[in-house]
This record gives sequence, structure tokens and C-alpha cells, in this order.
Amino acid sequence: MSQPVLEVDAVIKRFGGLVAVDSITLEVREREALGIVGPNGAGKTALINLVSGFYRVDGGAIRFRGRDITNLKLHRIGRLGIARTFQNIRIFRRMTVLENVMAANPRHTARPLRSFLVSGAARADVDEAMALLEFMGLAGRADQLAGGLPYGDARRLEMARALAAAPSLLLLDEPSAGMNEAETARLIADIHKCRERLQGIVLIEHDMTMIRQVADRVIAMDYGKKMAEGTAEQVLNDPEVRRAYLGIMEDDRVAADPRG
Amino acid sequence: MLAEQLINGLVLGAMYALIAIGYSLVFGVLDKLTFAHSEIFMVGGYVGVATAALGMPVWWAIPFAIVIAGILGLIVEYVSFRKFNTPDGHITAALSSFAVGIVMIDLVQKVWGTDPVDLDIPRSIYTAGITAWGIRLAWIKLAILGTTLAIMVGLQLMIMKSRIGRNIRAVAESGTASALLGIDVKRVTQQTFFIASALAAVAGLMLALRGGFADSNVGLGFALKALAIMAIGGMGDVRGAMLGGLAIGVLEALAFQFDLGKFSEVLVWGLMIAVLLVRPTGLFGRATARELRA
Amino acid sequence: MSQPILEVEDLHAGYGPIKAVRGCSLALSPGETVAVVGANGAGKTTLLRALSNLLPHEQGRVRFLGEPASGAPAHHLARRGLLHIPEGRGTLGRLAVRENLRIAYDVRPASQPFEAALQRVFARFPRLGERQSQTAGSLSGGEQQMLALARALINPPRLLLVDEPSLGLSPVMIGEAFRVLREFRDSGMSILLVEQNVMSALKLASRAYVLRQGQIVMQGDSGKLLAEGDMLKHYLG
Amino acid sequence: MIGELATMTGFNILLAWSVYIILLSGTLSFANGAFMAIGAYVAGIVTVKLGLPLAAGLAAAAIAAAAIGLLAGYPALRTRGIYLMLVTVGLAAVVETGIQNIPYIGGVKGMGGMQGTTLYHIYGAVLVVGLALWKLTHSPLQRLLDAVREDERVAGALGVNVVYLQLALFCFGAALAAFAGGLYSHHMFFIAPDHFMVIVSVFVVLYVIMGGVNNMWGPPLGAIILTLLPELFRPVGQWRQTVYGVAIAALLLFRREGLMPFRIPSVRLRRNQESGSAR
Repeated sequence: MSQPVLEVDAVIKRFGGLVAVDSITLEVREREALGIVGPNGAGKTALINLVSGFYRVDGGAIRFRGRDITNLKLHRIGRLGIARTFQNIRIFRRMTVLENVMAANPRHTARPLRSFLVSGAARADVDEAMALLEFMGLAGRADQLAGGLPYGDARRLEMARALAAAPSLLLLDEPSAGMNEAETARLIADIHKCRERLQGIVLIEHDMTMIRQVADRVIAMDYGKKMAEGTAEQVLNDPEVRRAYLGIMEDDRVAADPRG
Repeated sequence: MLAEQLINGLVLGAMYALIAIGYSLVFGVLDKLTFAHSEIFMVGGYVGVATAALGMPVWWAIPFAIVIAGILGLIVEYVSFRKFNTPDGHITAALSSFAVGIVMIDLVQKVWGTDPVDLDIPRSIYTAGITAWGIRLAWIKLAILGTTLAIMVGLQLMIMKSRIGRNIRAVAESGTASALLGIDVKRVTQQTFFIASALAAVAGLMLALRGGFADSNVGLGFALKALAIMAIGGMGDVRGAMLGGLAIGVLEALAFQFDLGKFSEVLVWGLMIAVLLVRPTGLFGRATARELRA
Repeated sequence: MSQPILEVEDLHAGYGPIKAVRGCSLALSPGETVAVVGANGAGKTTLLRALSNLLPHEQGRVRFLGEPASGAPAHHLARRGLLHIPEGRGTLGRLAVRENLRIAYDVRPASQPFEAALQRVFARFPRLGERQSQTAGSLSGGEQQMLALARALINPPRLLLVDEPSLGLSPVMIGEAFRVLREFRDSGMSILLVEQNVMSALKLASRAYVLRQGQIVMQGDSGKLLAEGDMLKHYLG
Repeated sequence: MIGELATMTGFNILLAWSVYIILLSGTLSFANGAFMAIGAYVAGIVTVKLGLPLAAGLAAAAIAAAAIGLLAGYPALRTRGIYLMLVTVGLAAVVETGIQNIPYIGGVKGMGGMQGTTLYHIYGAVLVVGLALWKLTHSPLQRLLDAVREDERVAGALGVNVVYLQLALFCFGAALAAFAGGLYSHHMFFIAPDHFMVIVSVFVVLYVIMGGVNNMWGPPLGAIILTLLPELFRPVGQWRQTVYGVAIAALLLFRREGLMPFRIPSVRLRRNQESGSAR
């Protein structure tokens, strides 16, 4: 069995008294898309922030392709090949679409000062970026300011920029939030297209159609703990998960609630 | 005499505190810096000069200073801060208030000239005093100290007990939550500027009274030091500004006493940089428990 | 039928490019408790923020107590009797519990003097009474939720907007929060409740709207919605 | 008169660019007046006291300021926003008080004997720095810096070592300010601490904000206008200062982004796009 791309080992994250991530253990296997579901405030985004280095880990360890990256500096984790998108779209609004993607070019992010000597419009860099924009259907808007993009295109730009960093693991945080049926369907197609370029994908989502069509395996989280794990069908039909999502019926809370 | 120097230190510290409290209020509520504060402090001195020139007892200058400075504060709020509420607007707002400050200095100099102007109040005010336990206590210094401490206590009561004070603390914490609770954030911001400016003007008046003259160029030096004191005490923390101001005043007096002289200047800045690097929110400021910014 | 407390027609609102609310219409009559349910990201919170004028209305009309509300500053609506308990409860952590309640009391003229109203609140929420001089920030999550809800008790509003009361609460405290909301409902208070916890919301409200991707996809009496199976379809896809 | 104006404008352009370079990485420095002072005195010591040529003085000035920038910069960069602004103001105040109290450099009375700066030196420097900034604007580094300014955390996640970049630019900015200081002292023949009050640093930042922070031509534009404006108001006579203050406040009010609000994109597609939507 080849080594997993990502191993999260009993990771803990606390904000004051609240334990946002409560000793979560999971892994992303070679070329696998792992779905993460769970109600609001379950700790899903906190987990991604821990893996990508935005939050410091309070306990446990994270390994990426066998190497320990627990609490490694943000830019070091980025350079190792972990890229991500954000729930509230954090693109560079005052830069053009093409510049957004070219900014992620690993040749320059790794040695920023040396990039002063290079031409900003080097043929190779431009072609590489344009290929990605074509791949995500944004080539027509290359010179437009990212701030003016409609919602769906803004999401796709964020993914194109993440891919431009030549990652091996892509973390997606509710990419379909606020999208309608057609936009979600196109997003699923985009993710499938990206798969051959990546060794692993982590997808946080509330839209269950997307989870079913993209995730090979799914993990359900609630109150920072892993509640269920398995295929999409198994997890989405698990009574515990349905209850967490639909909420507790007033009268049937007689049984002692494990989450206390 | 050490004791006398300590009194001088406290008097000087009281003035630092009043300005620093003004900065803390504005910064606490608006999260912005105002560079016009120093000139409103300077104007306070000239209110004293004008009151004395009108032949009125000099204590009348306090209410005059409060009203005039309050209005100046409202003007600064409107011109320099109302429009710049974007996150990176605080630099532009600070510079705009700096420009308003330039105008204030120039207007004062048009009326009273560029050189310091004496307060024509009987010299006896400065000589009257008592000697207790062998220490020479001039009435004027005790009066200044008393007035300032009274203002500080009154302000603390107002902040903690009154509706205006509650609203100011609410807006300082969250403008959105305050609006949902029916608080008019714009009105509270104006009240904050009025109070902060009034405090600065009273401090300026006290300085003029102590020295017997008003000086149009006194603003920047004093204000920068008060800014450092606010940072040391804790951004936006009124208590921190009070204690910080008094402490620095005394420290400088001591430095002067042991003729470290000039280096007392560097003292404040060195302390500020040290405190800001170790604990960015200052000694008393609440360490805003912001997680590693996600 | 008396004049509705709240009328919303074709409301559009959002943050920059993200149009979270895309043409919602709903109404609420005096004394009615209505729920807005839907998955995360459906635009529920944005809808409430638009109704209390924290967010500008890009399109559509809102009327509160018969008068147009679009464009009025948030604190005006609050003074006209609209109490919005936002996501994250909106308590002022650095102020004392007592002061939080005093500000809520001062929003508009009250029928009872403050001390009397305060004792009435502490009778219902003894723990708040014990901690009245503590800063609100030092309270537990559940206690802060009680403090937020207590605002509707100290000076009852004409309309209460509550955003995800169950968020981040333990199951025990969720039960407690809904018990308080039921008391408000039974006292005749008009409530618009946004809640991800569908079952609890539908058991409290007489009517409900189902929101999906910024649009109202279903509405009707809670009983009917509860019975219909495909209600779950909108959640589990 | 004109010569003097041209010289001062040249200095102010260099100083404005020294703040711009630091601001490129998202850090605002109110200490550039102090770095200018350091440069002025260090260059003066090297040429007058050590008898070395002007070039050596300017080099020493730049290196000294870069070193101090490194020492003060690294800890300072741990603070953010208003605190960073305050730390740099503090730095400026410490330097100002320091130079007043070091007898070796003449203390309050100041120091003299420096000479050698001509208008060619100044505008030669302006030309060189301008070319370098133009090359920067059209290099990948410009994109990285814009990304850092717009969202520092995301830029970090993409692999950019933000603190290293900010520190590097802080030192470059300090060195440029010191270089200008060196030229200044060898133009003025005599310098004293009150040439470098904290207020100088505030004004330099004003040039940059007024001209526009998003574009390399903003700071020089701001410097030129704010250096010439007082002359323009000379006919207004004694009301010069008030009109100057009102003009600045009004300009900031109406041109919040500064006079040059738009960014120069670092790359444009050579071939025009067929699809209309791109334009």
C-alpha cells in the first residue's frame, strides 16, 4: 500500500475553552478525493486551516507525503505543495485575472527578490498561466480586474491560482457556497478535470450532490470530532449524521447524548 | 529638592495623562489616530491667554477651553475621519488630521504671532504658596494637580456609570452590535471627539498656566510623547493612559533631578518601542485574542 | 387580518460579488412565529442582516410596521422595535451583564422602570442575576446566549429576529434556548427565526420558508412541511 | 531660486520613493526622515572627518541605514497596522533626540564642511532609482508585492516568505533615504538636528499618500506638487500655511486613493483577445 499523501494524527485545536478540533485522525490516500461534511461550527474549516498552516496545531501531528509539517511556517507548507481555496473567496481583486494566476508561479514565490531580474511577461510564464486559464475557461477574461469577476468565475480563478502553485494536494473549502444548480454542476466538472494534476483533494462541502459525485471517501465531523467515515452513501445515510444535520427532535433526546 | 521635583513630575504627568486619555478615547472607539490632537492641546493655552486678556478670572478659561476644543474636535471628526472608514483609511485620516493641525497653528499665529505669548495674570499667582515640611508648594501647581485629578476621576465615573460612557464603550467594542442595540454610532463618535478634544485643551491650558505663557509650537512635541504614553499604557485603555502619563511625568522629573537631562526624552520612546515589541497591546490593553490571523 | 409586521418583496442582497439573497419575498403577521430554514450558505444569515439594514438592499422592498425600512440606518429600526440577535449573539463582551441589559432596555421607551424589568429578567434567568456585574465575555457560550435572548425580555421588541440560536451550543443548552423562544412565542411576541436545526425550528414556528441558494424554494405550515418527505431532499441532495 | 527648488524637489522625490519601496510590501514607515538624517551624518563623517570621497560617504550612509533598518525592522515587523506606524514614529523620535546629543557630530549646533553634491548627482540618482522601479513594476516581484499588500496570508500560503520580503524592502527603503540624506548634507554644506525633525518623516509619507500608493509615479507626483505648492501660494502671502493645510485636507478628502489611483499591470497580453468580454 503506497504511503498516504496526507496524514492527520490526533490533531487538536483550542480557542480559549472551546475545542474546535478534538483529536481528529484521518488520511488522504494516493489520488483520492476525501469529502468532509458536518453542520455549521463542526470544525471543518478549522481543520483545513491547521493543515494549510493558517492555524497553529495545539496537539497531535500532521504529515504530508511522509514528512512532518506540524506548525511549519505558512510559506514553507505552501512551497511543499499544499494549495487551498477559501470559503469567502480571497482573490487579489486589484490585479488582473492573468496576474492572479502568475503571482502563484512557484519559480518566483520561492525566490521573490531574484524575480526582480526576470521579465514580468516572460513567454514561458505567460503561456503556463494562459494554459491554466484556458483549462478553467477564464482565458477570455485574462486582462480583466479580478475584482470585477462574477461569482462563478471568481471561484474558478481561485482554483486556477491554487493549481498555478503546482500543488500535489488541493484543499477546497465550500467551493459551491452561493452557487446555483448550473454553476455547481460546472464546478464538479472542473474538479474532475483537475484530478489528474493532483495527488489528492480534500473537499469541504454542504452540497451533498457534489459530495456524492466527487468524494471517493467521506468523513463526517461534529463538535470537532470524527462522527462517521466511509463511502459517500454510507456516511450520508448514517442516522447519526442525519440527526446532526437535521437537529435533535425535542422529545427523543432522552438517550444520554454522547457529545454531552 | 527631590520632593519638589516629584511634584513637578506629577504636574507634568497630569498633562501627559490628559492628552494620552484623549488619544485613547479616539483610538479606542475609532481605531484611528488623530494628528490634530496636538494642535487642539496648543489652542487650550491660547484660550487661557484670551480669557486673561478679557480680564476674566483665569478659571473661566476651563469651560471656554472645553467648548472651543469640543467644536474643533467635531470639525476634525467631520473633515478627517467621517469619510475614511475603510480598513486602510486610517493612514489617510491621520494625514488629513495632520493637515487640519497645520491650519490651526497658522490661524493661532495670525492672531497672536509666532512667538510665545504671556498670560497677563498677576505674578502673585506663581509666587503664592505654602511651605510644608520644608517643601515649597506653589498654589498654582496644587491647583493644576487638583483640577486634573478631578477631571480624571470625573471622566472615569462618566465612562463607567453614565449612558454616554456605556455607549462609548459599546461602540469601541463593536459598531455593528451597538447599531443593533439602537446606538447611533455616528453620534457616539462625535461625542468621543468632543470629550477627547476638551481634555486636550484643558491640558494645554494647564501647561500655559504653569509656565505663564502659551506657545504655538508646543503641540507636536507634547503630543508625540502622549502618543507614546498611550501606546505604553495600552491602546484605547483610559486607565492605562492615566497611569502611564503620571508615571512618565515623574520619571522625567527624576531624570531631570539626576541631570540625565536630554536622555529623559529618549526614555519615553525607548520604553514605547520596547513595550510595543513585547506586548503590542500595551501594558493594560486587552490582548485582542486574535488567533493567528486566518 | 391586521396589518403585517414585516413585508418583504423580491429582496436582493449580498457581499460584493456573492449575491447570497436573490429575490426573497416573505411576510410575518403580529404574534406569528415564522422560521427560515436551509443548508449552510443558503443565504439565511444574509437575509437577516439585510432585514436589519446591516446590509444594503440591492433590489426589492422591505416594510416594517407598515413603513418602508430600506435605507434607514440600523439603529433607527432597532429604536422602532426590531431586535436582531445576530449570528454569534452580538453580546458586548467587555461590558458587564447588567450593562448589556441596560443598553437593550434603553433602546426605546419601556413600560416598566429598569430595576423592575431587571428583576423580572433575573427571575427567569437566575444565573444572569448571579453574574450581573461580571463582564459578558466571561460567561459560557450558553450563558451568553441566554443574555442575548434576555434582551427580548427586558424591553420586548415588536419583532424579534434570531440568527442560529443553536450554533456552538451543547444539546442541553439548545433545548434551553428553544424553551425560552417558546415562552416568547406563547407571550405573543412576533419572531422570525433562522435555524439550521430544521426539526427544532419547525416545532417552534407555525409557518416556515425553505431557503436554498438565496431563493425561497418552499413555504407553508410547519406541520405540512414536517410531513412531506422531500423536505430532506433539499438538505441531503 | 529655481535651482534650489529643483534640488529640494529632487531630494523629496528620492525620499518619497524610499517610503514607496517600503510601502510596496505593505509596511508604512514614518522613520524615513530619521534614515535620511543617519545618511546625512554618516556621509558627512566619512568625507569631512575621514577625508574619503563623496561616493564612499554615500555608500557608508546607505549601508549604515540598511543595518539599522535590519536591526529595528525585524522586531518592528512583528507589529501590525497602527502599532507599526507608532514604532516607526518612535524610531524617528529616538534618532532625532540621539543626534542632538552626540557631541562628536556637533550635537544641537550641527556639523558642517560637506560639499560636492550637484544637481546632476541628484537627478542622476532620481533617474537610476526611477529605472530600477520601472524594471520592478514590470517584473514578477511587482505581482508578489501586490499580492502581499492585498492579502498577506494568502500570499504566504502561495509560498511567499512575507516577513523576509518586508524586511528586505525596509532595508532598501532605509538605504535609499540615507543615500538621499548623504546627497543632502553635501549640498547644504551644514546640517543640524532640526533639519530632520519627525515632521520631515510625516511630510514624506504625505507625498506618497497624496500622489497615490498604487503606482511608482504617484510618490514623485506628490513630492513635486507638495514641494511647489507652498511656492505657488506665495502670492497668498501670510495665509500660505492655512491654504496649504486646507489644500491637503481637501485633496485627501476628494482623492482618497491619491492622485494616481490605478496600478500599472505587470503584464498585458500582447495579442489582443478576439472575445469582446476581455476589453
